[in-house]
Amino acid sequence: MIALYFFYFFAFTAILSSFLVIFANNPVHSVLWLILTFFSVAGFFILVGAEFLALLLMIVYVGALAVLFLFVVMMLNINFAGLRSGVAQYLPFGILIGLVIFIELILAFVPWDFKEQTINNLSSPINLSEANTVALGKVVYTDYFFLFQCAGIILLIAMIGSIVLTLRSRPDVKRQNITEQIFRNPNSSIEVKDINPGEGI
Amino acid sequence: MIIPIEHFLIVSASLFVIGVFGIFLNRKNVIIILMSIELILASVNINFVVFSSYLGDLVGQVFAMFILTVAAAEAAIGLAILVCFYRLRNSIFIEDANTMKG
Amino acid sequence: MDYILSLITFLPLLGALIVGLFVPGSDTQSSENAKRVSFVTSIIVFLLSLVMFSEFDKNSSDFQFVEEFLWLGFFNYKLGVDGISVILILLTTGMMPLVFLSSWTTSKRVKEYLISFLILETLMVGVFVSLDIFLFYVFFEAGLIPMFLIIGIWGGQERVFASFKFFLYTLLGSILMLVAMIIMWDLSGTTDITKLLNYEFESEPFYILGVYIPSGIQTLLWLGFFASFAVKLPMFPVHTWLPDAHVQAPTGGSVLLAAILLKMGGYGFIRFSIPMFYDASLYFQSFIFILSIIAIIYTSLVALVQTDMKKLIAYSSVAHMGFVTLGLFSLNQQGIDGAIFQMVSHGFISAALFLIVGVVYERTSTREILAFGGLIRRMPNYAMVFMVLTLANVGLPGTSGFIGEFLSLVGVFQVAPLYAFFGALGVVLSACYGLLLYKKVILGELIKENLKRINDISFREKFCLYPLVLLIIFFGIYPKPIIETYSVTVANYLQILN
Amino acid sequence: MIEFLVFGPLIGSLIAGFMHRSIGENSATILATFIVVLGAFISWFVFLDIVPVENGAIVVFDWIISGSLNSQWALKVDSLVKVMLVVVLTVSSLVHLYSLGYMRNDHNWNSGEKYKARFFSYLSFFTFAMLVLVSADNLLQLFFGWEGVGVASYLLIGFYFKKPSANNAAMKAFIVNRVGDFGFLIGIFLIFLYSGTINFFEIFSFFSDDNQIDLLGFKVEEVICFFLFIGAMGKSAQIFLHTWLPDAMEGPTPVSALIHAATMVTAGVFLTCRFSPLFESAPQVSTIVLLVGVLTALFAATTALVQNDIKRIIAYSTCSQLGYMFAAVGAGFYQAAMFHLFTHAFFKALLFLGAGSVIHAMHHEQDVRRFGGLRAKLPVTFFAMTIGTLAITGVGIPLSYYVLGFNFGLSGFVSKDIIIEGVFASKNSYSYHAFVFLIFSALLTSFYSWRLVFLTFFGSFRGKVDDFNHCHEPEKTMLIPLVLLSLGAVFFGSFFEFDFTSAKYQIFSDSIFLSKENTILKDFHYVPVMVKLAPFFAMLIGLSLAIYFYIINPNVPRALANQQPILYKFFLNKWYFDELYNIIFVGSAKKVGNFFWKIGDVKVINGSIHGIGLFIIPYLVTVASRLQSGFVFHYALVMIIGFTAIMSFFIISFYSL
Amino acid sequence: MSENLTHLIPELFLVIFNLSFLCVMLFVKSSAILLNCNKLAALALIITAVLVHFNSIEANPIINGFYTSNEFTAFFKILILFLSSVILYLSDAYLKKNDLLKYEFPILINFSVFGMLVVISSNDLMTLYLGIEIQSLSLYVIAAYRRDNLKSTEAGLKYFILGALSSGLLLYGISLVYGTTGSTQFHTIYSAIMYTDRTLGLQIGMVFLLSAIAFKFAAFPFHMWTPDVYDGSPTPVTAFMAIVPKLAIGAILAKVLFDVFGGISDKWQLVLVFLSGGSMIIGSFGAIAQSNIKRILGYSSIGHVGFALMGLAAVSPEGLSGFIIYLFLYSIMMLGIFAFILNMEKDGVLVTDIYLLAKYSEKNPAISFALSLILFSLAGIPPLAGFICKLYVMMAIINSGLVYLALVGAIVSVIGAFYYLRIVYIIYFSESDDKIDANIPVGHLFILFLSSTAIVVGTYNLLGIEPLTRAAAESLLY
Repeated sequence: MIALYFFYFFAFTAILSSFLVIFANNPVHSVLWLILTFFSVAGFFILVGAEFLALLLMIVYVGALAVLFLFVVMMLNINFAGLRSGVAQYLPFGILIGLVIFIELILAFVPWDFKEQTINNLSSPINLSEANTVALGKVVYTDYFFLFQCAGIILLIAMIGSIVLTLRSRPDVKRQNITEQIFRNPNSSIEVKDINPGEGI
Repeated sequence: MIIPIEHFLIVSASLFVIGVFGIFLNRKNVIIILMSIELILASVNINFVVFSSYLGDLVGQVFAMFILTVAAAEAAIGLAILVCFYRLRNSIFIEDANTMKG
Repeated sequence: MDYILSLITFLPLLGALIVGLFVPGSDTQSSENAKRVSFVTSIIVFLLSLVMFSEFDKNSSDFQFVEEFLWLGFFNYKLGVDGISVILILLTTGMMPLVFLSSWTTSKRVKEYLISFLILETLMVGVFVSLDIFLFYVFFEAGLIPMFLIIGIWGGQERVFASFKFFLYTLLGSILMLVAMIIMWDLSGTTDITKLLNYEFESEPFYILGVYIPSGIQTLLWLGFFASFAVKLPMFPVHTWLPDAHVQAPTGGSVLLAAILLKMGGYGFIRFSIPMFYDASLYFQSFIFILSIIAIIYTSLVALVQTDMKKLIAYSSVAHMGFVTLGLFSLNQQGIDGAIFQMVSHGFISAALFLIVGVVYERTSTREILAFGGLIRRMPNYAMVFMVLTLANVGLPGTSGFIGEFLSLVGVFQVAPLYAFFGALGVVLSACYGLLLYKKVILGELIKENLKRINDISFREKFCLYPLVLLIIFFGIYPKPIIETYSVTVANYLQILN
Repeated sequence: MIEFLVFGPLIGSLIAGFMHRSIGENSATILATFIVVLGAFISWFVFLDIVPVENGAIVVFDWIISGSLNSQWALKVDSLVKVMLVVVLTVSSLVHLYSLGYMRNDHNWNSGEKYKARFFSYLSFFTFAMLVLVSADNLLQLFFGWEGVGVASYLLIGFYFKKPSANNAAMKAFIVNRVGDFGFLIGIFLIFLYSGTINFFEIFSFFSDDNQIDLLGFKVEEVICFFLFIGAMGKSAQIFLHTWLPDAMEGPTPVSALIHAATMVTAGVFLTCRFSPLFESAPQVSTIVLLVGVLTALFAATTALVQNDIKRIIAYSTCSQLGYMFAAVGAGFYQAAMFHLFTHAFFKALLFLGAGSVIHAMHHEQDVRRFGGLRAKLPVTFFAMTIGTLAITGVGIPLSYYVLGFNFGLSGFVSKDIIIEGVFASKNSYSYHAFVFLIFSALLTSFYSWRLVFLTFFGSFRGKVDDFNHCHEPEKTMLIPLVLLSLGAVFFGSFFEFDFTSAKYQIFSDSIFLSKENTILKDFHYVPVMVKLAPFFAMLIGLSLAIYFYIINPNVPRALANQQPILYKFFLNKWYFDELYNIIFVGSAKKVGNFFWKIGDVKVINGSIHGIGLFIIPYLVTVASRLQSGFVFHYALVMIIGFTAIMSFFIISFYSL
Repeated sequence: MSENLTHLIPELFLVIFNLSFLCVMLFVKSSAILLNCNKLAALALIITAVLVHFNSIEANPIINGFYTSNEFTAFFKILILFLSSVILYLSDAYLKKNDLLKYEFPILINFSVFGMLVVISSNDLMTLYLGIEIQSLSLYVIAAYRRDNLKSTEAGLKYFILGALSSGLLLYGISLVYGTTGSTQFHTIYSAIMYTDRTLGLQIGMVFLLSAIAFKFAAFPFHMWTPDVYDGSPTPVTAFMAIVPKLAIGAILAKVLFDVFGGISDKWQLVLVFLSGGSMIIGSFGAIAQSNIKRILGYSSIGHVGFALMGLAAVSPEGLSGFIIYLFLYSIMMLGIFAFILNMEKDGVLVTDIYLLAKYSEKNPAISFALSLILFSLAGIPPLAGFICKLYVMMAIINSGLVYLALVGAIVSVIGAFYYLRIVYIIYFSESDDKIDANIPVGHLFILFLSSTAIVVGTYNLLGIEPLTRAAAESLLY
């Protein structure tokens, strides 16, 4: 029963905060609301017994992603006061569309019936005697090794991509090239000029 | 399971719809859109994890894990493009991204 | 002899390749050479088709010289001719040398010009020899490209508009035909024309979205084909591309357009619509008659008030093609015989008329009727040729123009006297615009300064025009060689259908 | 033999047309003339049975063979053909001869321009076409000749192609004839439709069975004859389709003599006679023919009264005489029609050639008001014209038939009186009215014919003095035909009356069919004496009026014209037919054509297609590019809408199942 | 396990090459190597193609059911690898001119290709998702590759946002399918559909899934990004995006439809009809107003996608093989066009305005002719290959009784013909003096002519791919 209360609590927070994500005027606030949403979602995960994912969500999303967002928001140094607020003129229409999707999804979900035969399809049934993290670890590094590698590649691409797009080599910035400094010799660096008095260079 | 699965699905649907709203309803800045996408992915994650748990199958959770990974990568690239855009346009308003149309 | 049809079809393409690849340079000399190559090619093709014609058995209604190769599986490369197509092939191959001769003075992008025409010849012949619906379609449609370029590059002032109009009109028509063809293939499981001719398409009426479709699927297929052929022929009210295209096209283009391309529509009707969808053809008979009558009277009246020579002749073409549709859909021996004859004869006459216009256009750069007058003083031979052609166009007995019109009308009269009655009015109207044109251009005092030094037709032009004139008269007096070529085929069709 | 007669002129035409450059203009023209003259002699031999020719058809080669439609080039020989051969070839040869002189120095051409050979080529071609027409053994060939003479006529009327009036007249002739041809074509179609053949022999044998086929509430023969008659009207310039004939006088005068008086215009009469078997079973149409003939005779005569162009007067006279012939046909008296055709050919050709001679002498002045007193200067011409006038007005000894067994008089007297009598005697309900009108027309004929002679040859000269002084008789080649024709005009009537109209021995028994009820060949002899006398008195009245008006008191005509301006104008303007037609057909055709073009083609058809092409499609294009606004949120919205639509479809179809 | 790995040799080779290439290039200073990095990468792709060719065909799923390797995948993989190597080669000159030649470009392209290989081979929705992400993330980056250019960045931004939305849809759909069937593996879902046929969740999941794939495929109404992204991206990237991902996505679309949702083809057929008809219409109407050749090709690709989808909507082996043939010939034609566009220059600046092609035919008749052939072929004028493939799909769709879709296609192709003709018109008829200067490298010319020859020769035997496509189609249909 208590689970149900928790569920309602998390559900309420999640929906409210996600609303505020998109309607907050200040992007910083939005990010903070997003973090709250993720917390609530993590709450759901714990409710259904996926502790590892709940923690992962905290660590990855809140620890990395949200911070990244904040970082960018700060870095771009946008004048938030001047932010043109306001939603589209077609807000009613948009809301209508949203409602339609929502209602239709509910119509599709309720009642959600699992077929009996479905159980035969499961490729990695949960063994309740095993801890969630252990169980995940067991499959991810064995059955899913290929996908795991693919995920790695995705991260690599993200890295390369970010670098390609944002790294700027600035020719006007002076850099210290130690090797060059060390290998300097007088012959190449010093030129002796013979100057007659009173003439200047 | 004491909580009917439909409850979770409805919450996930709400998050999804709100995420979609965030993309097409707001005209503020692109960062909000990126966050909306995160909302959508979160709703998907809820679905996966809930299904996984209710089916008694780990696949959903593994999938959710991959989604988290990809979400991070996506956010990184999205922000990178955004930064590029900002550097050129000095703005991150969605309405300003309209040099090409017609 | 086995592959003579392929040879006739693709030899011009070879000629085009030779012109394109092996006639170097772009100076006058090389374009002269290119012209010679094309001319010789077309002559060889013509001779070959004469050989083929001499071997052709007129007493058989079967397809002859059939050759078949597997192509893409569901449709094959299959060629063959019967009495109807052989005569049109002769018309096509015979017309090409004249076209090349008539464009001997072209100086703009000569090689491309010649190549376009040679490719066009391949495609036109291909239309008449194909025995596979998709192959037919390929040739039928591909002809648009060279013609589009011919009008667009070598045309007159408004050529862009005209070429687009031509292209899009015909494309729209024929793409609907493609859909119909695919349905035919779907229903019958074959694309072979010989087999389709013996396949009976359902004619049970049914409803589509509450609309009653008499004669069922036949009606729909018939309409698909009609869309294409009506535009090509052209029939009222989709004829308006023709005057524009004609006016803008260079002389050679006009000649081919009038002599051959329009005939594809008529050929299509007799090859597909009538034998394959006989019930639907019967159902639409009156519809076609009405359109044809309108075409005859309406366009004749429009021709009467034209100020541009080519436009006048173009409109007169529409009117004359009205007789073709009248005859074809009379669905009896005389009508169809007459219609086919009319196609051939109109091929001669309109080609020659466009050549005639080309002659003065070359000399004065104008086609305005009012810019001329009294040409007979300086150009007696021209005037004579023009006279014969005018009379032939008017449908005077003794010229080939009469026989087609007469037979068509006789055919129609047997099934629908009233329509024939109105169709015969065209006889009066054609006299009006034909003679009016002649009077304004040829007769009268020679007043215009720029015409006072105009020269009569040259030897080359005579070489183009005289054969046509002679043929027009010869077949007007002795049409038997043409009629007997296809009459067995037509009789056979009608026997099967009835 | 017959082949030579028919194709000889064609060869002559080709020689004159294409070989004059190599053999010289003169020799070409003489060669062409020679061939026709030779043909004329042979035709007389054939006609008079000196050279016997079997009746029947000579097949030359196939023409159109399509299914059951079968027509050959064939030369038919029977009495009708023989008569026509004589008429055509004789007049043609004389005209050829005449033209040798007449066309020698034509003022319409500059020196150095070659025109003679062309002229002779056309003339010979015409002769050929006319012969094909008369010798046709099927409808199609007849139609070929029919159109062929039309073309020749077109070419010859427009021979002076520098003159716009000539060109217009030529065109008019062709087009009006085409209207008639349209009717003719329909007739052919009908015949083929019902009888399944176009061969004369087969047609007549088909219709000889009393089939009683009904078409539109009439007997089919009626309908066929009606349309054939329309054709005949066109060619023979009957009222409503006559307007081209006066204008056709734009052609050189020999042409008028040959084509527009003697031969081509009689083709319609020939046609109706040829189709006597059908006309005999079409009484209603016969009545129409009769009425049209009478009306034409009257109309043309009234118009001729006030014309001033010498050729036009004769042209209207021709028109009027053709009316007589049709009246005869309508009365069922085909023989009389053919007889009048025969005699008329000679005296009318004579009149035209005489007029040509006058015109030639007067340097192409054609207005009779500028003539006068030419009697002394042109004695032979005067003599010939007077003979012609005497013939056409019908001078002869009335009632001589009772005495001599034949009518004694000039040819016109014989043939015209027979027609008038025949019309009176016919069983047609309108015969009495027709008779009265024809007599009245005869009166007018006499008046205007004499008017012409008096104005030209009597009184004092009214033109330029120079012209009068230079005026002289033409050369011999022109006078010989006049003399020969005069002989024909004088004698042929009495001479051939028996052959043409004798109830028992008439030569047409093999070609003209009379139904059993039609006893006109006997009846016409038994008309009241007054009827026989009436034309003669009408002639006398006309003659005396003309003498009074133009010799005794020359001021009367003008006074009369001033007194009756409306009637005068009405006649002078030819009953306003041209004006009416201009408004109804020419003007409206152009208007309708323009309407179809500018409104129909350009606005409606192009407009609607371009409307799609240039309005609707661009509109959709604009919509498409509007949608592509450049804003991401719009794109997302479109995506979501599309997605929602698909999803809604699934939800709805799921729940509605 | 090792057995499994042998099936992955091509993919592994590509990845390993990429990684080592990345590492090596970090330290390479030699400009000779840097300048040829594209060609090196292209070479790697070709080697991969060869490896794919010699790799064994396996009828059953491999690597724990995540992966397949059969005729179908081999066909598409080889095609993709070859085409991408050609595009890498073609883009060389452009990148050099615009000072964009960095080794990251070929690496990103190659990763994207790797993603496509994974997509094509995937037999699991998870693999599918990851593969799509690999290729898409690379594409997002290279779309914005000209980071000093606003249009390019904007294109990247738009593409990214909408792409992320579509992956959201994809995931949501996958989650629903997973929730109903309990599995993410294709063959399991396929058999599970037999008893979950009427489940709305599954149908909605399918709609989500198809929408997302349709987005990647640029089908109406998920096409909105196409013109803008094609327009904004650097031309080589446009070339790549217009050709290669289409094949991969097409392949996976076919696979998803037949291998996953084969049991409810009556359901998705309607969706495809909608997508196909809409795409054809939008594709032809949208292009008319454009004068930028890249945008025109963007719209044109939408239209062609519509036609290709017609083949799938037929739900028949013929349709599937028509679909494959269509994609194949489309990519050949596009390759030829892009070989030309990559060299459209005026005063040394790359341009995309078609009006600058005025009178090009007088300057260079041979190239104009080849180009016009391709354009006519794209318009579907017989006898060129573009017509043959249209004929294939139309025959298939009519065979399936959907005549109205064929009619829509027929009418729309007339409207579509207009804008192809317009380019021909400018090349041949236009009198304007505004002309481009074109110094086309020999290699590019070779590819242009090869492409135009292919579409002519292709009419004879479809370049011999018909049996291959049939084999591919059969392997897909079990």
